[in-house]
Amino acid sequence: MRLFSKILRTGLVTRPLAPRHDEAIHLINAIDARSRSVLGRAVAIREVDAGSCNGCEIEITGLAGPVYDMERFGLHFVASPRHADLLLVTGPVTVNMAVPLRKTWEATPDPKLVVAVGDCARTCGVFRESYAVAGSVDAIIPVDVFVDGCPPEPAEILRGILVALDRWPSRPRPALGFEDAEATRR
Amino acid sequence: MNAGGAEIWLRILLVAFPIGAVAALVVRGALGRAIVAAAAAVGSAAGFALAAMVLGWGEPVRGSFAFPLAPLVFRLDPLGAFFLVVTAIVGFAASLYSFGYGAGSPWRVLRTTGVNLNLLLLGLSLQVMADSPLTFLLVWELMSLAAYFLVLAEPDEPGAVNAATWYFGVTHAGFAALFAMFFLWSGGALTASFVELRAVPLDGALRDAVFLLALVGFGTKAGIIPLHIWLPRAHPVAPSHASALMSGVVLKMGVYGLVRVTFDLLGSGPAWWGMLVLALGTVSALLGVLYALMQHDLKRLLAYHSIENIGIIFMGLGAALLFRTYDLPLLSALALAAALYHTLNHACFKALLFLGAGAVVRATHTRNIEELGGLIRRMPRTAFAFLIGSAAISTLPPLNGFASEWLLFQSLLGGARIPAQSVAVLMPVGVGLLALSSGLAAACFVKAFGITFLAIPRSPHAEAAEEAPRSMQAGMFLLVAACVGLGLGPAFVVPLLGRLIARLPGLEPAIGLHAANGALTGLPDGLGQMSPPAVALGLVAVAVVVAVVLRALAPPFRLRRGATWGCGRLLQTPRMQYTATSFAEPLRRVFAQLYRPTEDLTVEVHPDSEYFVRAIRYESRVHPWVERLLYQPLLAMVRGAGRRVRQMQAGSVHLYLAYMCAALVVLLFVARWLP
Amino acid sequence: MMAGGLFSQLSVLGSSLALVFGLFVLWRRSLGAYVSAFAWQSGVVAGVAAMVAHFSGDHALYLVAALVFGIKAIAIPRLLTVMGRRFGGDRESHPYVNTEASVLSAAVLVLVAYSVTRPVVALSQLPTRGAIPLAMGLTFVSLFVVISRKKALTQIIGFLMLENSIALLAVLCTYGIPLIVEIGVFLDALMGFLVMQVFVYRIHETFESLDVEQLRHLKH
Amino acid sequence: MTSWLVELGQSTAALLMAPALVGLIRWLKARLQNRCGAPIWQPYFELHKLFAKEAVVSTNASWLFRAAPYVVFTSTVAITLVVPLMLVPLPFDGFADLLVVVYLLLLGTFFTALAGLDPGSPFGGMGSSRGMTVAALAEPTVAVAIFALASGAGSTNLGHIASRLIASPMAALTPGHLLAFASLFIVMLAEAGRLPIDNPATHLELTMIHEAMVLEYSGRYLALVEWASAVKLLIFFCLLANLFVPWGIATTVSAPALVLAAAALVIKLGMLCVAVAVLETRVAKLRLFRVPELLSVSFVLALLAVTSSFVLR
Repeated sequence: MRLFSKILRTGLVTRPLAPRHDEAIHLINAIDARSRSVLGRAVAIREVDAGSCNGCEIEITGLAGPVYDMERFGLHFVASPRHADLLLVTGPVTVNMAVPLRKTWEATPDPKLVVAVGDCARTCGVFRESYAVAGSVDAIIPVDVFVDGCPPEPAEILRGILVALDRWPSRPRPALGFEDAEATRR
Repeated sequence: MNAGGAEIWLRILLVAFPIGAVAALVVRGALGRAIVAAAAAVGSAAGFALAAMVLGWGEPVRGSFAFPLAPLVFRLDPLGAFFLVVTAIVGFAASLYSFGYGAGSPWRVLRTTGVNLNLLLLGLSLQVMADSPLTFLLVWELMSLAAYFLVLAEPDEPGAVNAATWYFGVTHAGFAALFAMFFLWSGGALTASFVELRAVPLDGALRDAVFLLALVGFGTKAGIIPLHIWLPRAHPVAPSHASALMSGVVLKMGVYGLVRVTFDLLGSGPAWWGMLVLALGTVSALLGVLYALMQHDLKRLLAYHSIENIGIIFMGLGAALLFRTYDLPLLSALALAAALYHTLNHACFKALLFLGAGAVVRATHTRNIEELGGLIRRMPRTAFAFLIGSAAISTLPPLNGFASEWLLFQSLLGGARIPAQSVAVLMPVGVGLLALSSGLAAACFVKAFGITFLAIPRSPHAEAAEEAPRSMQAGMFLLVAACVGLGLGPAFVVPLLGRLIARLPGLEPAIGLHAANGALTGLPDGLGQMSPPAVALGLVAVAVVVAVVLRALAPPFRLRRGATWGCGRLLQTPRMQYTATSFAEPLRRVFAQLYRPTEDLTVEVHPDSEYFVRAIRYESRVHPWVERLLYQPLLAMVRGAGRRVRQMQAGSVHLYLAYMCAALVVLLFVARWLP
Repeated sequence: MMAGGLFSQLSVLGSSLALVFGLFVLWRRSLGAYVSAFAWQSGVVAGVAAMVAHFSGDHALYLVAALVFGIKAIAIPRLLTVMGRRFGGDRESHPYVNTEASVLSAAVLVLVAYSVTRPVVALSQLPTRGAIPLAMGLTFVSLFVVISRKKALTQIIGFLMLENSIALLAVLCTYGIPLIVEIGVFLDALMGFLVMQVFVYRIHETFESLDVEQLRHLKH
Repeated sequence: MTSWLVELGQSTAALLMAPALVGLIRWLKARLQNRCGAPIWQPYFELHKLFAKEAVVSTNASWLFRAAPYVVFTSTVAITLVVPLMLVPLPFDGFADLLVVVYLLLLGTFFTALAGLDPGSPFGGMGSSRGMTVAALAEPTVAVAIFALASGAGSTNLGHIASRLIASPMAALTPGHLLAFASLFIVMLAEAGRLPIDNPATHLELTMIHEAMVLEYSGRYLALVEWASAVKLLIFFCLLANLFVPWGIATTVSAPALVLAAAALVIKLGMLCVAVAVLETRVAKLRLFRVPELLSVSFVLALLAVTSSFVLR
């Protein structure tokens, strides 16, 4: 009983994102439109932690929470790459995770996208040249979009997902003011 | 014999089986196998024809033979003919199967199997025709001995001798009970025909004694708990087509005997008869399937399932007895029809499963399902047949297991009409436990089929498996057809059963068990209606519509083969698959109080540090404690008695003469004092 | 007749609910759930008493209903909650009989109750007779709670439910025993409860736990 | 003839409506978590996407793995032909009764479990084992609840049970009926894989039941399996709604009656969705080995339902 009265008192906390991200709000509306046309407005995400410090994971957890609520855009996490459309990879790829990451990518049915989250995923960050690190994510599997930040904010991650959907081969790329992932790839 | 057509079939039956038995002794090689199989098949076919004629006429056929000591009297009435159909279907399939199955077996095994297969079929066919206690008991003994030698056919098989000894002991205990029953009943006149027996007036206590002896005698043959001890031991070690016959038909002779005695000859009894049979049936159904779940020996698993299904049949019989006591003849007929129908269905699918298991064992040389796997690729036809059998025994519509359990449910649901409320209250419990056992059976067969046939082979044996020869496939697919046919055709079978049940005293209204338009509509006193052909048709129609719609509307379908998803694990080996033990683990935990498993865990650690584990050994066993509880004291008693008797064996001739003298005196006294 | 039908249906419904709350105690493990189950059950018993009062016209029963509601549905649960808070959330994690077996035994007990109350039900002409087996079943189930549970507080709940079931039986079988007896029984129950409360304090002080199994150590 | 059309029409409608039910529960749960949530029609987008995607099948898997989704989907959809949705009696009523429905559902579970074992992944095996355990333990409750319904209505056929209750609407409030409803509600949670027995949204393999069995499916196969489980949920909801509270169902084929029936059905399903969503917000998933306890409670409830009002009148 107490639980439900609290729910009622709290009300809806999902908000349009903070004002300083008004480009992100714009983006989110764009995600809605674009993911609908590309993947039928339902994108299943499989998160792969390829060796991250879990900082990015904490931010990713925020995606599903009430504030960012990615479910309203038809994005949701799934338990198996077989069910997924998009791989969300974090961290520098450790030696032990290189093969599993590759296998995950292979297990995902086409069409599929890869979004690498965090600085480590692109540059290996402070773990660079560690004996345990095999390389950045794109050394192992083809990456569509990198999301920078250590860790990136949930809104940034959403932006990355949008760019990825945008990079869908069958669609002409609309001119948006975001950096092209292909160009930033090492 | 009073009808020309029937006589011909009977003669063929009586000639074919002995020819097969003799041929097995004389002719070696493929020709020998062919003759044995052909003789058994011809005999079974003749049996089927004979039974069909009797069922068609609805009138019994009579016959008798001069026999050195006493006349043997035979009479095949529709009830017997129904069981003859059971024998004939399974016998025919098993004979076909035996031709391919025997290839490669040593001559010694082939000889024993061939002789006794034919003798067993002869015994089974005659059993249902026996019309006097003497004939009945003699044929019973023939059947039991043939089955005993079949259990012993491969004596090198581990446990075979032990199993055969158990079988021999228990079946003769049952025989003793039957002998005592007929002796008490007929007052020693064992040659009296069953018709005369029916007229013998019995007072209350004697009737109860006769009933109890019949229950013990036929119960041991049928293998109901707690008289089942021999069954899970004997069935796995026999050659598979013999197991099929034993599980499919020999057990059913216990059912036949009980139906014959309690429904046909003895007449209505007090309520506790039905309660007792119903309770035994429920316990057998539940414990049978629970112990089956814990088995990893494919054939032993099937054997425990036979206990379960016999339990279900006994539930039907018990309910029928109960309804008859409370003067609800239509419900009683419905329950009896369900029991008889399930008898036929169980014979078909259990024989099918045993034949499939035999094909697996023959191809892989192991009965342990933990060593199997992936056979669906190597033995696709066997796998398909086994799948149908599994679905049928798991009571999935529209196969035959469902048809008969549906009838049984219908009759038990009618239990609310029993006027005695303290009895009526128990009916929902029975319904619940019946449903539980069918659900557990489905779980068990997901395990049996899934671990045996699906995924990756777990051993080199399974990797090297090859498809069974054509004759074996023919035997299996015949039974597949029977399972499907019987599942779709209750509207044909039920009126037939109604007609034969209506001949039993007190159940005349059963003639009203009818069906309309292929559906079990308006079963008198039944609560519901359904039509298996319509269900099957509905499924097919929906499947067609789905296929058409998908083809028309769905985008083109692309398929890619990839490695199994194992969370990105580097290596996927057969050892990482779920095993049968782990599959059954949740249920073992749920029913832990019943199983009382013994567990043994040893952890071997590195000598330098206890944190580095070198090996973990976990062992868990489930012993049917019911068996231990009941039979260990009995065995101890028998051994003790044996020891005491041995003391009498001093080896002195004089002592033996003295014993004889004493025995004579005692006998004379007894003769003097008896009227 | 319609009123009679409704009366008997409502009484069966009330007793079924009381029984279901009794089963709750066998199923759940935390004291909070026990207390609320007991409170709801007492509320239902009070409701049944009030309903019987309404249909039979015996207005004394209203008073009984009010007493049941006041004492058992409000006061005692409060006290129990306070006690539970004081002694910490001692969960009934390992009863003598595990949960599935307890629940199924309860089913058996209810069936037994049906067969033992058959003569009473057959004799009775009251519209409430259909509910008598259920109330009797509740008696058995409460006894089973007392027998099979280890924690003192659970046993107290079992005892209180037993008391509830007896009140229910009295109301259903005879439309209530004389008011004075009823009040006496209440006081008795209240006294018993207070005495038990004192014992619970003592047990807790001695063993630092409310596990009644510890009492075995007193022998030595 | 028109009733045949209504029959086929309502089955098609049920088939098409089922994903919305899942969507509605998800939306309600999102609102209870103070989230905006996905729109109710989100499951349709997901199904549409899955049908367009490629399917990856394990190299270990046999034809059974590829056939199972069709078997599961077909058997589940076939059930909608006999479940009373808007109209009783239906022309197909006499062809299948409640027992057939229950065992057709078991047929689906059986093949899902086999498909879980087929690719040889440990998760699939685990899911199959648990799924079959839960299915087997739920079976007695269903049977006894059927006993309660059948002895109350004198038939196991769904249309008959509903018509009987429409004829005497107050009978829906008897204690036996309410207890049977409660027990079947618990079974519905178990069979449809809802909390507290199974979490449909879990990502942790070790806590899965149904999800673990279908972990290997992708593309069209996954779409069929997911759709079938939505239809299964709808079937259970309709059984709960229309066998226990059949108010509003049309008994004659006429437009106003059918519209009323459709509205009543939508309202009843919506209420059940609210109940499930509220429950799923309130409770946590039970440990696997506490599930049998819950199912034994439901069995006892069903038994009480039978004894309290049907056997002893």
